[in-house]
Amino acid sequence: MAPVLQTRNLTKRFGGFAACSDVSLSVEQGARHALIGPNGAGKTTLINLLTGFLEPSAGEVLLKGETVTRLGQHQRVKRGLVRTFQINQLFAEMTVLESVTLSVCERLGLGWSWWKPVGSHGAAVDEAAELLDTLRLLDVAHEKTRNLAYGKQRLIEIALALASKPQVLLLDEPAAGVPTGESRELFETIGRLPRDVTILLIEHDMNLVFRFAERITVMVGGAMLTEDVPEAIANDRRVKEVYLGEALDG
Amino acid sequence: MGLIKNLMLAAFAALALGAAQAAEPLKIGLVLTLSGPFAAYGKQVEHGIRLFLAKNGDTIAGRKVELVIKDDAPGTAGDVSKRLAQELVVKDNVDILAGFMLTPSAFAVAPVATEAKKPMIVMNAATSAITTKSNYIVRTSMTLPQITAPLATWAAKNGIKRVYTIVADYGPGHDAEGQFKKTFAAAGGEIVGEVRIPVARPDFAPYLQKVKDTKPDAVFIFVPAGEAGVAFMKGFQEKGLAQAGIKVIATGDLLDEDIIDSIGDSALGVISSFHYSEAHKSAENQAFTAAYAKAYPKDRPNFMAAAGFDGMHLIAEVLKKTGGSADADKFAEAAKGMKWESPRGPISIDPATRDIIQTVYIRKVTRVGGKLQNVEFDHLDNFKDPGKQ
Amino acid sequence: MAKISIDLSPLQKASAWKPAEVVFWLLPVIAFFLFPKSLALLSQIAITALFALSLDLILGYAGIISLGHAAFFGLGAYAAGLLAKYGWGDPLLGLAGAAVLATAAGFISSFLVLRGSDLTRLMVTLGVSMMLYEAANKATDFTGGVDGLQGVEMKPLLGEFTFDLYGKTAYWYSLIVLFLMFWLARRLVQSPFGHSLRGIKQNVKRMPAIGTPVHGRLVAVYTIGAGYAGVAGALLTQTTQFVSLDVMSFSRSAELLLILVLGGTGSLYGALIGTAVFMAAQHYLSGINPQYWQFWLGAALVLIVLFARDGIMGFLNRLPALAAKKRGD
Amino acid sequence: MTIVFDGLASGMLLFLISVGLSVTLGLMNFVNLAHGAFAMLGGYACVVFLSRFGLPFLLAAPLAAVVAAIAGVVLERTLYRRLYASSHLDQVLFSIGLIFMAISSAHYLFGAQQQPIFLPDFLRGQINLPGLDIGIYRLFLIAVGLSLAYGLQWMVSKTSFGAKLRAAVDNPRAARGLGINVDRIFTLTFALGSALAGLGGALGIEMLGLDPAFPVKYIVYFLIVVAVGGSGNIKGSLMASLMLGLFDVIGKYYLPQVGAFVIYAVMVVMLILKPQGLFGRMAAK
Repeated sequence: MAPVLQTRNLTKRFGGFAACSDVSLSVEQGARHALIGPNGAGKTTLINLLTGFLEPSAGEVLLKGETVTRLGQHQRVKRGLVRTFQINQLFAEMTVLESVTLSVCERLGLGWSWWKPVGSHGAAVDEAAELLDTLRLLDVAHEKTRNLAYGKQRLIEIALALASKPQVLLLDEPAAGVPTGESRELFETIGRLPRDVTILLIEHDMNLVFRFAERITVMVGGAMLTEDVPEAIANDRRVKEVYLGEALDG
Repeated sequence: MGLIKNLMLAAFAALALGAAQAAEPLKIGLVLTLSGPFAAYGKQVEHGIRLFLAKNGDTIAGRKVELVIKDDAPGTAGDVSKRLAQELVVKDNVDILAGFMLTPSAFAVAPVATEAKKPMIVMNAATSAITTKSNYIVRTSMTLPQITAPLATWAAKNGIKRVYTIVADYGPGHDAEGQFKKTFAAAGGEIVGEVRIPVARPDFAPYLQKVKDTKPDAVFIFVPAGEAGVAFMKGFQEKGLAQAGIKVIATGDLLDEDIIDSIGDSALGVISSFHYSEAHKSAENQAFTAAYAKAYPKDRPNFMAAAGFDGMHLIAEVLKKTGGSADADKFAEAAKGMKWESPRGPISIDPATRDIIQTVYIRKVTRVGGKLQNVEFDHLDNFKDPGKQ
Repeated sequence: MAKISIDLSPLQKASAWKPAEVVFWLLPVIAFFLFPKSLALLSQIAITALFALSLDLILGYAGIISLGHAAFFGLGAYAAGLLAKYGWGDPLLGLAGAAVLATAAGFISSFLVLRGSDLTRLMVTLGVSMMLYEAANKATDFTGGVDGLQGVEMKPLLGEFTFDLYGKTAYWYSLIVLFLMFWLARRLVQSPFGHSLRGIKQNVKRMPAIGTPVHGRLVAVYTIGAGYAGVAGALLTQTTQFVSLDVMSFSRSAELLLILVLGGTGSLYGALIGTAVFMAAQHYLSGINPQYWQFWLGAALVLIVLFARDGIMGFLNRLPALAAKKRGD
Repeated sequence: MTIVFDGLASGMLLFLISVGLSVTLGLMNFVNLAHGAFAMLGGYACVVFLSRFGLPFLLAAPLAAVVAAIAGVVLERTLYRRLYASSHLDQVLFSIGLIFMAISSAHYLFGAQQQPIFLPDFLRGQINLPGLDIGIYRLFLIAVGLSLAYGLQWMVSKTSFGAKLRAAVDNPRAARGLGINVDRIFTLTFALGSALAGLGGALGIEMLGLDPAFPVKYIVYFLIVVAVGGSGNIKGSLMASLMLGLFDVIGKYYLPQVGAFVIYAVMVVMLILKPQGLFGRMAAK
């Protein structure tokens, strides 16, 4: 099967420092793909390049075989490439339902509609409510986002992305800062997503990664080190060295 | 909503008051600029008005004078002035509108006077065309052409052949520039350069450098009374134009008593034309300046105070003539041709234009008893505004 | 589709007219009968309220800081004034003309303004408005410069109502235009478009990630805000039949900012209430002591920023909670 | 030639008045629109020292700076510091409030009129060279401006205070961790900014005048300097001021009809081409 998301020699330099150099990554349709590596390996930079948050210094990003390198972030979202953020990026003063409806409206192309109130766009609101239901957020639908516990907020972070009906979902450390019990639940939720959503995941918790991912790419110092199935990665000597090195440093 | 309650109370109180007072007071609505950059204008005019009332009592033709004062700061916003005038007419029921420091204010209010049929006494704004904007306008200040023309004539007669003009870029400035060019050219002089400068924040150095490089006999300057005059004189001195043999000739706005102390000694010897000087020698003026010094020891009387004083004088005299009626048509009719002796000298109201006719003096800055004064040494009597001919 | 058991009414009700709003809009009608002699002031309150509303759209909802909003107000004012001066004195035509011009100017300048940080925006809006001010100042033949544009003669409204000295026509005209524009704005901010603006203000980083063309939305709202300001400017010209250069001044922009903050940004009623309170206070205080009312205005502003950043609307919104607390004690 | 000299001098005056804003805005990231109010305070203080106490000008001007600095410290301690963490909009509004209060107070205390100032004789007059007239006061301004620019640059980049200041600005928390008294650094910096404003105000009376409207009249110019020069950059402010002074004066000499339009246009174009300012600090973080 053709890769749904692909990069060719993607490079990003900040001054003389290459945060991401010559990365050629391929993510298959329907994959559960994880991106791991020690701190500063360039994982988040890569996500930022994929989504258009940063412009690459060189190289290309292809979505479903078409280049999207020159497209803006929102245009890539429209084509099904959606992300979450490592640090929550939410709408603090909106209720949960309002936030998610906002995202749904945007996907339905209602973002420019200015006549009917949001509440009258029944389809959008219903869809948002449904999504909240699947994420078990329905009971806090009318709470303001900023009043919620961190674990719930982390779910909203994902809900906002799911509302865009992603074909490729980039999750940047979804469980960061979430207590262990809740993070397992969170991953179960992610795991229940249908197979037509391709997932590329950055995660530090190796237990979660090895339970979830079917394929793993390891990055070090801005470049790809290796890519394989989890079992192979677990036994890869170079990967062990990298992580051992980090452990010693820390 | 405490505010609304207060407003309502005030409204009721006003109504009750209106009903109780049988002997109708004479309400004069004053639109003055009392804050912002032109705050000094409103202050001076108000001083003049109050001095007149203090001197002559606050009852005119049997009616007690009530002043209703509105601040139309910044003074250049016609919409504000107009609204205040409208309120004075509609809400405060004033009989007469007076004040108007700057041209936009007078222009904006003129239609109100016409529509409401209220006499409108212009006590400062000096663009020539103002009195043509309503038949009920009478002016007791001056017009720029009126002040400028005698100076141009004097200059041409006194060996000044080539002049560079600098005026502030607004109505009065255009009036002054136009009149000076016209009169000076007719008298055989030559204008070697002209520039219009912004009304706000002028920095004169570059303009004065240009003047210096052009080497005229004199530079003619008009700027609105206040900071611009100070800045000009500083620049003039610093650039050494006097040493280069260039004289300053100006309308008296440059050297008005309110600011002449800020200019300091560099003003000495400057020639100007104007209608009022604190140093004018007459019994009326002596009384006026003495009363002023007593009432407002921190300030010095200037032409605006005189215009306010004369404006009240006009109102008083007209009402004596009309038997206390402030009806706009009667007022304007009675004001036409009225003559009296003002602190500035003899003045009258032109029956044709309702504008002021007055003596224009040529003066020179001299130190008199420790104070810088504009000492008059030549004059042109009963001079009409040439801007309307 | 599985039926979801959730009460959606809070979201749907948000857009319904509340009793308090109806009462609010009855106030100006009552004011007409209560203060028949203050209609000139009341009309200018209505006009300034519309102007404040326009800034609220761009600052309160979309978070674009502007120190030069008077530029559009001024453009509208001059457009209406010049149209009337040269024979097209019909008020509604003037209003339309001003709206078109200001909207176009807003659209063009939005591309300059929407670059850079808050500080850059502050400076660019200021710079653009100062340029327009200077241009109007210099084009004396066209605008009358500092002396103001005279000879603005308005035809009767709808061929029927002349602009009278008492300001009755002016008041109803300003009030109705304000209400219609408010109603439009109200729809706008409650629509998905309006929500996306709130989203941009609350988290500009997230918006592109949910598929929002942020720049386009900002251009749109800036353009609309400019159009609103233009209409307000035109109303001022038509009801006073005069345009002074001051309509474009920096102080007008700054004062507007104060009004909006006083009322509370990001709620349409904040703009209206802020204007009413500000102008009434200005009128009242400057009546008592014309020279120094500015001092209290400044003091009020400092206190608001330090202690009541959400303005009068914020205070009103907190009232129920405060009352409940009191009852609880 | 003279016109170039005049342009440089008026640019230098602009620098003297604006550099304090560059310090507070650039180094402390506080949009203090009330900067002009501190300059005005310095101006009035100078006038009072000169006319009421009869002090010589060269003593009165630095004393005026001290007065402004003291006012700065008091206000910083009581009010400004509460707003360091606030949005730029809040800071703008707050400082506009202060401006209004300052204007009314000045009006109340000194009246609406221009304040007279008389320079000592040795600062007046001109030196006439062939083709070049040098105003002595302008020369004095240029000298003061240059030495201030040099002194400030040295202080920020070479002294330990400067190092601590930069640390405190870039990362207050880390600076605290290093034992730097961040609060005190900020107070001192604000005092410095106010003192510079006060000095600029005192030296500027001669050319700009002094009345209660001062803080509003020149606000746009201060902002232009900082915006074009890049905030927090002393050399940038200097270059920007000189450039603006030159543009302004030469524009007025040759094209008086165009007026102030040139300056605003220059600013807008600059901001669009280089939002960080001509000599903007590279994003430090």
